[in-house]
Amino acid sequence: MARAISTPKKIMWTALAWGVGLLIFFPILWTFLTSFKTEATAISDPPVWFLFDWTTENYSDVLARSNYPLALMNSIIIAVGSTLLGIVIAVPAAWAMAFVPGKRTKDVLMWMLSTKMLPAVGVLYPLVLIAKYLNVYDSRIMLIVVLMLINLPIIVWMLYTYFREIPGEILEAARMDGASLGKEIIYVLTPMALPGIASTILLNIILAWNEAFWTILLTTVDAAPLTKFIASFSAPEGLFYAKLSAASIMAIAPIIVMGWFSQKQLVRGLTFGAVK
Amino acid sequence: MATQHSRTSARIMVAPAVFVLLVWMLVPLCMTLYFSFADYRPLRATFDAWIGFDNYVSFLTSDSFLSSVGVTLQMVAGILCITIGGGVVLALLLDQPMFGQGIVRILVIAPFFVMPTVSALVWKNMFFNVDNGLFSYLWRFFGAQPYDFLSQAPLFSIIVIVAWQWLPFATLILLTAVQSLSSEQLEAAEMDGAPPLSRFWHIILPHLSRAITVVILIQTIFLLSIFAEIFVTTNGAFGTRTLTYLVYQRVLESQNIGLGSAGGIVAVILANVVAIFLMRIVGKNLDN
Amino acid sequence: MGRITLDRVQKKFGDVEVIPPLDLIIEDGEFVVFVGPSGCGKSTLLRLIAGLEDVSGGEIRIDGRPATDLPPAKRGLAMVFQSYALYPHMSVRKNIAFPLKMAGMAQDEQDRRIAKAATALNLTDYLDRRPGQLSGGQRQRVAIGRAIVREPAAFLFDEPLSNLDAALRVGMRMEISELHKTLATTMIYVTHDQVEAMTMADKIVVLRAGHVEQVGSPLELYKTPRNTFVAGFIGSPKMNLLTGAAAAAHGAATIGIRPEHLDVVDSGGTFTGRVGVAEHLGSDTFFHVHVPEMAEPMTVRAGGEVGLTHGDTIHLTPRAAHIHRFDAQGLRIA
Amino acid sequence: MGRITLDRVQKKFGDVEVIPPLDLIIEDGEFVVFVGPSGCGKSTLLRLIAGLEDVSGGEIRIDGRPATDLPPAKRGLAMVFQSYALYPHMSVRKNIAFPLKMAGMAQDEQDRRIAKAATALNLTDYLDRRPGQLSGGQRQRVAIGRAIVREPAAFLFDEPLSNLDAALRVGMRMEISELHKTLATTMIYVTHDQVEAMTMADKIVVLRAGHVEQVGSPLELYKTPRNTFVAGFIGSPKMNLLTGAAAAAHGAATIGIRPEHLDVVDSGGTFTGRVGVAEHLGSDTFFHVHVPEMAEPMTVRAGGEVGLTHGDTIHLTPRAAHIHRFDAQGLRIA
Amino acid sequence: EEITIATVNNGDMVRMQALSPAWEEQTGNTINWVVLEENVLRQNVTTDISTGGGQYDVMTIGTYEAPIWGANDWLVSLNDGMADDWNADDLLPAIRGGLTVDGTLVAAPFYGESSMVMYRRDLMEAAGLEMPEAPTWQFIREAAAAMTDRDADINGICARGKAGWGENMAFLTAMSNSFGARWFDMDWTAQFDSPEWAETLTFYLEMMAESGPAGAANNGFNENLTLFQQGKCGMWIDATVAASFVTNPEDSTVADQVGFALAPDTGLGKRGNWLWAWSLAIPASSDKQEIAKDFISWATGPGYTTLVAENEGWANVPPGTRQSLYDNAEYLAAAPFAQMTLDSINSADPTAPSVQEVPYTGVQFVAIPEFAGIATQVGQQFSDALAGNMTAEEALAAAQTLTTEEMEAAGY
Ligand SMILES: Nc1ncnc2c1ncn2[C@@H]1O[C@H](COP(=O)(O)OP(=O)(O)OP(=O)(O)O)[C@@H](O)[C@H]1O
Ligand SMILES: Nc1ncnc2c1ncn2[C@@H]1O[C@H](COP(=O)(O)OP(=O)(O)OP(=O)(O)O)[C@@H](O)[C@H]1O
Ligand SMILES: [Mg+2]
Ligand SMILES: [Mg+2]
Repeated sequence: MARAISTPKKIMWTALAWGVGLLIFFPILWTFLTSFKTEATAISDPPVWFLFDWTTENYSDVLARSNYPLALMNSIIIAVGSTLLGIVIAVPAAWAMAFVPGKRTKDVLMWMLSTKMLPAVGVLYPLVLIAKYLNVYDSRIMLIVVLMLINLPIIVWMLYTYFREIPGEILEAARMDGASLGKEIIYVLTPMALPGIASTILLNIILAWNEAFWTILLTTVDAAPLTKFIASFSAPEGLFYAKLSAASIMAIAPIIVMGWFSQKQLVRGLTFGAVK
Repeated sequence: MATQHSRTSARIMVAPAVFVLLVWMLVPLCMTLYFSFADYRPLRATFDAWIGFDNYVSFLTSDSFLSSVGVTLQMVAGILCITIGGGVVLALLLDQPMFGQGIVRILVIAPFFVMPTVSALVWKNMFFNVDNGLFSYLWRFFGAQPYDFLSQAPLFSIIVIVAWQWLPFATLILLTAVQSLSSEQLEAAEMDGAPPLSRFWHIILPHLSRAITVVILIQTIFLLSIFAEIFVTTNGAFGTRTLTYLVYQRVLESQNIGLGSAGGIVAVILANVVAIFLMRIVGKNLDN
Repeated sequence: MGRITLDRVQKKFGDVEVIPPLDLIIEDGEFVVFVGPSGCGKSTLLRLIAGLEDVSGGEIRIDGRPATDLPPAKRGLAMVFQSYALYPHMSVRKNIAFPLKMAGMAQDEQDRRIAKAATALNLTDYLDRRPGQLSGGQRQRVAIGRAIVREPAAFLFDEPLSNLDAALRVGMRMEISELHKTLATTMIYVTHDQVEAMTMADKIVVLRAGHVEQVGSPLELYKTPRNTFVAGFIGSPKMNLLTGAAAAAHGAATIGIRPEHLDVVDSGGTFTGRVGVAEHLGSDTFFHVHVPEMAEPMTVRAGGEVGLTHGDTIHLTPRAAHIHRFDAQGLRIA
Repeated sequence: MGRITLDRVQKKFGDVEVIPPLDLIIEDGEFVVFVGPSGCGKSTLLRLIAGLEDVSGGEIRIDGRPATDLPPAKRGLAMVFQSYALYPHMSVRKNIAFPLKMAGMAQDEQDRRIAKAATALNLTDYLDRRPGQLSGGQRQRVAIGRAIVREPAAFLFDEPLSNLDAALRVGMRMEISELHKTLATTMIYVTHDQVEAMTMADKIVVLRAGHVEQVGSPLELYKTPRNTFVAGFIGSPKMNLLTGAAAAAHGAATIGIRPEHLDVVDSGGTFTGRVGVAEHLGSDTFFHVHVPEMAEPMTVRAGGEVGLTHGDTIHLTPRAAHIHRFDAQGLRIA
Repeated sequence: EEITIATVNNGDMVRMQALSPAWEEQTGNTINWVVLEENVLRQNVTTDISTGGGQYDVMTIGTYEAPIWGANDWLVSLNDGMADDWNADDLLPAIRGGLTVDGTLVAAPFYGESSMVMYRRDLMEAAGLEMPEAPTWQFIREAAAAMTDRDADINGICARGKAGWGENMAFLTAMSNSFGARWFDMDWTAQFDSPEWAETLTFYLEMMAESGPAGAANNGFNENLTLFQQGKCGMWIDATVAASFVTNPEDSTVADQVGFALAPDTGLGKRGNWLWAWSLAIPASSDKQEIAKDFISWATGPGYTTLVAENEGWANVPPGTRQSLYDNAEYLAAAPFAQMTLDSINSADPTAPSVQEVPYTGVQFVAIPEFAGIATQVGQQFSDALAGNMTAEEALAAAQTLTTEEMEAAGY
């Protein structure tokens, strides 16, 4: 039962929270503003805030120099693909762990999580050699599989925590009602866990989107996503802050927009289902 | 809920996930293990399949190894402190009644979306840069000598960048936890005469302990493999070379795959030590 | 000491007036129960007294001193919550000690009081457990212990037993009653269980939509409900209310007859109907009888076992002295 | 059709034998209630019948056919869960249709059955709502509807009413009873509320630690409990059990007297004691009397109002015909 | 057909990318560009070449990689198969030498560079000094001190401080050559404990402390370029290619005040300048070697020079690879720094970089595979020293230890 709160107090909290929120957001805002400046304004002293001649020149420069649409497309395909593949593998596993827990369920889960601690460089050469051997170097499918494997433990864990909140009685009811295991998962479990699954998907899309080791080293052109795109703007001769900003904004904008539109699910996802 | 039939199905259902992760663990890891006993330096066209434990000996006895372990621990600990401390404060702040809570939350989450490379670049160039960085303007504005973050306080700078990215995560988990605290408990404490600070110490903080363990667990998993931020900002200079980065240097910069693989195996072992340690605590905390 | 006076106390949430201006005096040492349907404002009223909500108007006085603007901790009241609201990370001992610690009480005095409360509440063996390791009843007792040690001017209970199962509820009910007898401290008790209200209260306050419908001792309310609302609310099973011709015959718009005031007769009788469900409890039998005078089945309580079952015809006569008459506004006709 | 036979059915969880080998026959069309204290294995037994758990030994037959190894869906039983276990993402209609859809039934037959069930359960207006938009009682009805449409050989209920509040519980209890009368299908009903057991059952099975203590009709159990456990368990308030001299006087190790079988007399009387708590419900008064013969207070039920309060001395006489005698093993002496 | 080219994201390469449609139209082939920041590029191509990944048909590499990779037979010989007008003999001998392994040319230079002093004539004048053609380190240090005016945000000297074998170590190794220091003696023993290295590093640190910009330890080429263009540096010793940027009035606020001089010396006979060429090479794993050769012929041939000149002006043509460019009057007129660049390149000798005898080739690097890894770590020590986190002695001692360790591990 929430207590009624006086307005002045509320205004004070509002001011404070907005202040802190803007402070945290500031680097992104600043990058955004800089991306519309000329290179000279970008490093002018003192810094200019909003009153400058807004130009989209940086964006057109960046677009002219690299194949942004392809990189964007690759990012989307890889992030979404790896996440969905992960979900398909993880749902049954999480079902089993959540509803038919055995003595070793916790250990298996922890073991899965510990595979995430494998330092990527440690297995770089083996993986490159395997990719070459299988002839999947610079292919989206390779990245989809690799990123799926990297994120699978997190997906399983998140789904597991969401599934555990679903009362087992409902699944038993479905079983009494004559649903087979597959139908039980498709018609009952999945729709019920949909918010949790959506959160899991969103969070893992972000993680996959931002993965910047494998996506750079296992791709050249065909499968190169935005992480590689940004690597071509990171330190050109001369400090091109404005161009760097424009490229940065282009790389992060899709995911930020997606995040904002799916705020509610995402917030849930960001808690990794670990806290109710 | 536990008939023989369902137990059998359960085993079949976990199988794919366990299988792919096993393959993922084993195949590259076995190859790495194989390389770690080899003198494998492609740039010299050297491949000597068995040189015993030489790689391990030279990796473990070099000065850089111990210092990199120290750096890793400092970095992870620093980031955890900032994100958890800041996260608790922010969570409490966001839990207050206010206008536009949704928007503030959006603002606070945003850093989590930013690619590590991008955020490292932005911080390095637009904030930490001594000549053109915003901090320098700020310092000069207050009449101070601009401070060169990346060389004077490199570890701290990286910690700031990474903490900025992970603060949203900690905040959101803790916020959810704060919101799950029953208001009756707080009211009971209020009736019991506890002033706000005591309520925080005696009621809220203990309530958050579970959420804090989760934050520690998940962040540690991700933080142990921080790479892009170091690569972009200091390239491992000024005492910011973590274990992961050291392995990277061995493998990719020195092109000594054998030595690097040995380092990779060492890192895997250490990470799992940390993992087991964490899981123990967390496992216990998650059970109740 | 614990005389609590509410003087035109009013509460609005935004534009919604949940409690219209209300006067109420609770005497020192009284056991007062607030009853009423869900959402009628019982909890709100209790929280106003506790200071957990600000009043929108009016004044609250505790022992004559104005308390309207005092923070909860300063009012000298203790509250027991429905969810117990124990601190899960503290041992029972620490839970009980918490208010004392906050008051900065000396350790030995704390120990003394805790020991006393633990003995009174049979908690001595559990002092070092965490709340999570206790049963529902024990938890409730810890919550009460936490309230007792402060030696408050009055105890406030908000549906303290509603999370317990039936058997435990009966036991705890009696424990709280005995506690009241021992401590002789004012207690305000919110419930929507009218058995609790009847058995525990010195004085019952029946609320409807924030209004006080009637204040009185349980038997007063049982015998002379002021209106049909109170009549229907107090007594279990519910009073049968009849309108139309049956009521007009008694010169009223509505008449009420309690199930225990209907006698089963062999033939004739005022009402004749068909037995719907017959519930045989051994000690009593309840018949739900379909009579033409009432839309719902009429409930009848017969002592012991009566050999009638589903579908039988039954003849009933009300005891004339126990017929309640109400006018068109639903008010009691004396 | 729905005759269920349990033949030396046994259940172990790991090394713990929760149900020792147990025989039980449930006749077609019977309403059987399992009662017993918490943890005695009621739910486990029900789930064994449903097929949600594997038996560790013995055989279950439904209508003569062995069902021990059949999966739940094949046993032709329907279950109503304590938590309702509705599918929250489906409308009421879809919830009810789910088992039919799983059985691959034709759409028009589905519609027909749903309409019939909805009418029977008064759900027609809610068919397009989601479970979340329904009240507790309505949800319970949907759960029953989902069970009905399958036209099962038997219904299994696991404490279906324990999540409802007291008033609703009474209503739903009657609805389920009426349903049983209408459908005449076997029903197995688990509860720990003995009022439910008494009012609904054709046959009560009293369980303790997996053992069947007594099987019989409610009144049989009320009148001739086979041992002190059943005696104490059936009847509300609980039977007073006396040992020692008072029992020896009746040639028994223990005697039991129900509260309703003690009469308050002006003087003399078999028992004399001091009134502890007196609960005045209007219709009845319950006294908890401290008598030297019993450790706990003796419970007495007096009809109407009796002018005795806390601290008064009271004289009591049991009705001789209603004294239950038990031997040293707690077994009834005929 | 399609070829994939990996290149670095600096100005000249980006320009090549922009002009490449000309080649595509001409030949009907298409190019997939992979333009990456230098470190990321190295990561990518090294992984690819050492695993035989075969992802690239043309790679952009430097004079450091070329001899090592060439020796492993990872690169396709460019001795034959190049276009007719692609005249190998026109290449500057120092550059060509650096890209030749056992008589086989393994990479074609796209642009070459050495290092030199760039200075502000106005500030020099204000300080009452005059820059000689070939200054000494001593002069540079004194001039820097005289020009420094920290209140006005003017630093006498800008030089690389950012850690990395291609960053501060390029500068310091070249500088150490002129102080008579060397990386290794003839037994491959590390020489950081030598007095020459002590002198080099001390001199560098003191000079930077007196007259260098704040945060010098993070400054690489890009940072210094910006500083210089903003008028914050009195002198800057760095790559000759910078000349065209600092004299470009569009980007530089001091374009008309820039003077050039040879890299400094100490009178021992070697100057502190380096030699570097970004070059295009074809990995042996490529299956489109013919087309790749055709592209390289186009991009590094004289035709490309003309193309750039037509489109962007002579000042922007890639410098430092061909004698013919320096014989071109139009170029000499447009590029005031041309002669200085040529002289600098010609004065560097990869085979005898130091005053003392050395077992290796390379001016600002040591052409052995281990070098990059070692030098980056040494660079980190020196960068740390520049940041004030340790003394010169400590840095050198650390460098000596780690180099010795690594060389032992490498089997020397
Ligand atoms: N913080 C609040 N803001 C707005 N309305 C509220 C608030 N708290 C309570 N109300 C409203 O005030 C009315 C009274 O609520 P209250 O909780 O006092 O009822 P109650 O009698 O305790 O009911 P119950 O028996 O269900 O506990 C309800 O209509 C409720 O919706
Ligand atoms: N899956 C299980 N594993 C181990 N023990 C179990 C399991 N399920 C139940 N038990 C044990 O079996 C016994 C009987 O449990 P059951 O749920 O049948 O009791 P119940 O009579 O339904 O109790 P309640 O009235 O509380 O619902 C209990 O002691 C319980 O702890
Ligand atoms: Mg309430
Ligand atoms: Mg149960």
